[in-house]
Amino acid sequence: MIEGLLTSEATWLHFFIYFALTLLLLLIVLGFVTYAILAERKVMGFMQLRHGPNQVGGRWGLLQTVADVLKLLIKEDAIPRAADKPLFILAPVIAFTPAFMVLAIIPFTDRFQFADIGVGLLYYIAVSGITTVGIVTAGWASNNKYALMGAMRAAAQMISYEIPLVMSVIGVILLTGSMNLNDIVLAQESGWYILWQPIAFIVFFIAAVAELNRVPFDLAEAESELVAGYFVEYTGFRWAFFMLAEYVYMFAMSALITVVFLGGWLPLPYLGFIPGAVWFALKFMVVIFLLIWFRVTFPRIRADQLMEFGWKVLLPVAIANIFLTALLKEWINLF
Amino acid sequence: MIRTEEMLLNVGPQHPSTHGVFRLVIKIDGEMIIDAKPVIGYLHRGTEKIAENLQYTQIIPYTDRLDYLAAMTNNYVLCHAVETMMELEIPERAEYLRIITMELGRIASHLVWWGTYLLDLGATSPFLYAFREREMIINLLNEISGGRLTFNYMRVGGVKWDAPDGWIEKVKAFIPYMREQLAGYGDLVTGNEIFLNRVKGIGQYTKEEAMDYSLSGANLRCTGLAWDLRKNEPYSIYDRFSFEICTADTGDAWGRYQVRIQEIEQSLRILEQAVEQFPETGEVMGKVPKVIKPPKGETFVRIESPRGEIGCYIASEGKKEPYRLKFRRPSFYNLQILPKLLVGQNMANLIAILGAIDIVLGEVDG
Amino acid sequence: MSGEFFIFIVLSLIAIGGGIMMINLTKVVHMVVALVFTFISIAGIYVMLSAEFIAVVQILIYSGAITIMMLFGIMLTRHNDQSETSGGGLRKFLIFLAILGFGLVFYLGIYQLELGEPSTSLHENNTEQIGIALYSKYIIPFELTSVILLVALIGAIVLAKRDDEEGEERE
Amino acid sequence: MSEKDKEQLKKEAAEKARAAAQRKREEREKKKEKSNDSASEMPQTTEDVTSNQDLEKQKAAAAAKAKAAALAKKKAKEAEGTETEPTANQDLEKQKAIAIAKAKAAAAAKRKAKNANENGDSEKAKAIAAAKAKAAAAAKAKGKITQAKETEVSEPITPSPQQPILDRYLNIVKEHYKDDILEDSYINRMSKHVPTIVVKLEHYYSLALLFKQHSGLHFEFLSELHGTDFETYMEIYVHLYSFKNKQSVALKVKMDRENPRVDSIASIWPGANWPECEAYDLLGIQFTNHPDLHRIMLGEDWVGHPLRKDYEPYDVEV
Repeated sequence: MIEGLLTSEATWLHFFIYFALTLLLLLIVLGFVTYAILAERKVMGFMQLRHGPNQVGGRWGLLQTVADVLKLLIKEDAIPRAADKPLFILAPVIAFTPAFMVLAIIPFTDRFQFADIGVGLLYYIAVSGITTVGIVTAGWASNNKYALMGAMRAAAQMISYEIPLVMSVIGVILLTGSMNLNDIVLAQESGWYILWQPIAFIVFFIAAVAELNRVPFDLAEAESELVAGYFVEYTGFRWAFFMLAEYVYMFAMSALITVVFLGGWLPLPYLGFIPGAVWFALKFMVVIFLLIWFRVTFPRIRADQLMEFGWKVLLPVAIANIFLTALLKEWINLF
Repeated sequence: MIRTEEMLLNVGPQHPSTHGVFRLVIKIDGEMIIDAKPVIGYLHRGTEKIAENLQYTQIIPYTDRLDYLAAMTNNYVLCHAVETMMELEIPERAEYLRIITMELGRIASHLVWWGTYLLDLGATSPFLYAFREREMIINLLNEISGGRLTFNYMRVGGVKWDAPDGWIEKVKAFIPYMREQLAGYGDLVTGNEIFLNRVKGIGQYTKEEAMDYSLSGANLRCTGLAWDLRKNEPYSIYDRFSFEICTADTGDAWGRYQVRIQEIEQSLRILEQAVEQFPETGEVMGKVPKVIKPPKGETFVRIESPRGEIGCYIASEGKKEPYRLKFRRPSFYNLQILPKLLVGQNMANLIAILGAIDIVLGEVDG
Repeated sequence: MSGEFFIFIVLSLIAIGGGIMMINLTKVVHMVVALVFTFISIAGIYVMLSAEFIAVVQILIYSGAITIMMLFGIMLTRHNDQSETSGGGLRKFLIFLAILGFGLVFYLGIYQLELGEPSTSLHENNTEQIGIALYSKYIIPFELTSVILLVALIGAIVLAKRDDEEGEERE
Repeated sequence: MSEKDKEQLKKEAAEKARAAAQRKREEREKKKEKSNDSASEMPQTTEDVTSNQDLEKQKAAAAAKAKAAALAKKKAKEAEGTETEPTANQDLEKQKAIAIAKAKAAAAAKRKAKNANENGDSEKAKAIAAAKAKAAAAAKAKGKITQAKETEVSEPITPSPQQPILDRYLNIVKEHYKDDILEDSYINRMSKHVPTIVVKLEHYYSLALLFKQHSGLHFEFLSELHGTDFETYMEIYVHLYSFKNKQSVALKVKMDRENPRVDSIASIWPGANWPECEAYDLLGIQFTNHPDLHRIMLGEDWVGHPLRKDYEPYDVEV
C-alpha cells in the first residue's frame, strides 16, 4: 500500500480513499479505547470488590467513557502562567501522534493492514520512542518539579527498556528471517513463537509493560510519589491527549504481542472455520486482560531497581536468548 | 565537569502520600534527597487549650479527633488518667468492653495502615481489601457506640453503652473470618518480590537510635526490642490475656510491616480470650460522682495505642476542669526521626519510609 | 505533480524549517525539539528513497535516544538557558555572503552531477541487502566500528566513574 | 505582600500585643494595690481608666482585676500546697528517725518561709499588700502543717512500693553532687507511684545527663516532655524510662515565669527536640542550646503563647 501511495498520482480519489480508510481505523481505535477504559475499570472493579461504572449507559456503564470524554472536552483549558506556553501546547501532540502512526503497520488480519513495510517491527519500536520526546517536553514545559521528575523518569525508563525490547525480538527475527510482520505471522503456522521463544516472550512482555508506563512500571506518573508525574499541570483535552495516547499504545502493544508471539490471526488447529479477525480479537483480549491484571496486583517498582532490572537482568537474558536461538536455528538446519 | 542542579521541593501539605496535611521541604539532587525538613501544624486545633475550659466528660469527644483511626484508645487514655487520679473501681464488664473495642480499633487501624501503605507503594487493590474488613469492624463499633469514626464511647468509670444483644457473638464470628483474610493478605503482598524489594533495608535504624528518638510502637519493636505496654506495664485487665509481643530484628520498613501484620494476629488472640471470658451480666458504669473532680495533683499515664505509646498528663486543681491536660501523642514523637532517615534516599523511598512510620496527622498536630 | 514530489516538498520544508528554528530559537529545549522535527523529516526522506531500515534507525537513534539524552542532560545540569546574540552588521553581512557562496557552489556541483541509472530494485528486501553487504564486503570496517564504539563506551564509564570518586573524596 | 511588609506587620502586631500586655500588667498592679487598700477607692480607678480609654478597656480592666484576684488566691493556695508537700518526705524520714525528721521538717519550714519571704520581696516591687497577704497565708499554712503532722501520726500511710527505688535514685544523685541540687523528691501516688524528682534549674541539664549515662539509672528513653504554666512559675515535666532497669522517673524543673529559660536536653535525647519546640511554641519557654528551636505548631508569625494562662488572642474576632 505504501508503494501505491508513493508512486500514484496525487488525485482527489486517492486522497479520499486513504482518508476514508484512516478515518475507519481512527474510529475503530477510538471505539476500542472507549471500551478498553471501561473494561479496565470493570475488571479492576471486579478484582477490587467494587462495581465499576454502572450509571451512565445502563447497567454496564456503557457510555461512561463517552461521558468522561465529553466532560474533558468542555473543561477549562488551563495553562499555568509560568509554563513554557508553545511547548506546553505542542507536547500532547508530539506524544499523541506517534501512537496512531504505529497502528499503520499492524496486520489485524491477512487483508486488513495499512502499510506492509519491510521493517515493520523496528518501525513500531522506533516510532513509539517519539512519544517519549513528547512526555519529556511536557514535563519540562509544565515548569513543575514533579512534572520534571516524571519526565526524567520516563526518559530514563524509555532508553533502558527499548534495548531489551529490541534484543528480545531478534530471536523471532532470526527464526523468521524477516522483520515484516506479515512474514512473522505466516512463519508461525508451525507453532506460535510463544512456544519457540518463551524467554523472548517474557522479556518482551516485561519490557512492553515498561514501555507502556503501566503498573508496575508506572514511575513516570507515580501518583503516590510524583502526584501525577509529567502531566500534573495538564487539564481538559490536553490531558485527555496523554491518556488517549496511553490507551492507544496499550492497544497497539497488545496487537503487536499478538502478532509477534501469539500467531496473529492464525487459528488454533482444527478451528480454522472461525474467521481470523475473531482469533485476533480473542488473543488480543487475553493480552489486554493480562495487562489489567498486572495493574491490579502489583506494587510499583522503584526507579533504581527498574534500571537495574532492565540493564542487569533483561538485557543479558535477551542476549542469551539470541545466542540460544542462533544455536537452535543451526540445529534445525542440520536436519 | 557536569554538576547536577539541586532543587527545593515541597512535598505536601497537599500530596497524596503525606496522609493529611503534612509538609516536607526537601532539597533534592536529581532524585536524591540531600536535606529534609518536616513542617507540621496545619491541623493544630489546640485540643489542650480547649480542654482547659471543659469538664472531663466533655473532653472525651476531642480525644476522638486526635488519632482518628484508633479513637477508642484515645478515649481510654483520658479516662484511664482520670481514673488513676481518683482511684476508681471499674466494673468487670466495662473493662472487657473496653478491651474488645480497643483491640477491634487496633485491628482497624493496622488495616488502614496496611492498605494505605500498599497504596503508597503503588498497589491499589490491597487498600480496598483492607477497607472491606475495616468496614466490618466499623460496623461492629458503630453498633455499640453509635459512631463510625469518632466513637465518644468511654466514660470515666466505665463505658457509655452496654453491648447490644448478639454483639459479642458477632465479634466472635469476626475473628476466624479475619484470620482467613489475613492469610490472603500474605498471599497477595507479603510474598511479592517487588514489594519486598521496596521495603527491605529501607529506613533502617538501630535499637539505640530508636530509643534515642523516643520512637514507640511498631517503630520501636521492629528493632528487636520487645516493648509493649500492654505486657510490660499492664493496665486495665491486659494481664489476664496471653499474647505475645511482636518484634522484628531488621529495624527497617519490612520489620515494621511484619510487626503490624503480626499484631493483628495477636489482637485477634486477645479478642478471642476476651469474648470467651466476657461476663454474662454486670454493670458497665462504676460508682462515679456526678461531677468528676479529681483531687489536686498530677498524673501521667501511658498506654499502648496502635501507633505507639500514647500518654496523658493531667494537672488538677481539684476542679471540674483540668488545670493542664497534655497528650503524649506517639505520631508526633515517631515523626522526629524522619529527616534523619531521608537523607541520601530517593523520592520513591521517601514515600516508603514516611508510610512505614504510620503517622496520623490529627495526632501529630494535636 | 506526483504525490511523491508533494511529500518530498513537505518533508524538506519541515527539515529546513526545523534547522532554521534550531539556530534562531533562544531556549535550549526549544532548539532540541526543533531538531527532532528535522530528524523525523529526514527519516521521511529516507523512506522516499526506499531506505526503510535507515529511516527507522534514524528515528530510533536520533529522534528517540539522542534527543532524549540531550534533553535529559539539559534538564539535569546547570546551564544558561538563554543564548546570547552576538556580532555586528559587518559580521552578519560576511556570514550572509559565505552562505550565499556555499549555496551557489553546491547548486552548481549537484546540478552537474551524473548519478547514472537509478536502481529499480532498491526497496526489495533492502534490510537483508544491508545485512549481506555488512557481513560480507564490509565486515572489517564493521567490526572495527564496533570495537571503537566499545572503547568509547568503556571510556565514558571510566570518565564518569572517576568524576564520581573525586566527588566523594572532596566530600 | 513582600517579605519586608510582612516582617514589618508582624513586628507591629507583636509591639501592639506587647504594649497591650504591658498596659494590662500595669493596670493589674494598680488594681491590686488599690483593691487591697480599700474598696472605696474603686470608683476613682475606674474613672481614671475611663478618662483615657473606652468601654472595652473597662472590661479588660475588670478582667485583669479578676485575674489578679485569682492570682493572689492561687498564690496563697500555692504556698499552702508547697507547705503540705513535704509530708510525704517526712513520712519516709520518720521510718529512719523521727528526731532527724523533726529537725529536717523545721529546716524545711524555715526554708519555705524564707522562700515565701523572697517571693514577697519580689512582689513588693509590685504590691506590698499582696506580700502581706501571702505572709499571712504562709503563717496559716504553717499552722496547717502542724495539724497535718498530727493527723499523720494518728493514721500512717502505707509506704509506696516504689520508695526504695526513689531512695536509690537519691543516693546516686548524692554520690555525684556535693550540694543539694534537688528542690524536692517524692512519690507521686496519683501517677502510678512514679518517683518524682524536682531539680534546681541550674542543675537540670547535668542531672539529665547523669540520668542517661549512669549505669544504675540508665534512662535511655524519653517518654514525654512538656511544659506547664502554674501562674507563679513555669514547669517542665519529663518522663523518663529505662528499658535496662525497667524503671521510670518523672523529672521536673521549675523556672521563673517572666523569663522562662532552661537548658535543652535535645542533645541527650534527640527525641526531646520536637516536644521542646512545642513547649517553646505554646508556652514561650526558651531552650538554650536547642538545635532548631522554632514555633512548630503555630508558625513564626503567631503572636503570644496560647497555653499560658494569661493568653489573650491577638485577633479577638477570630
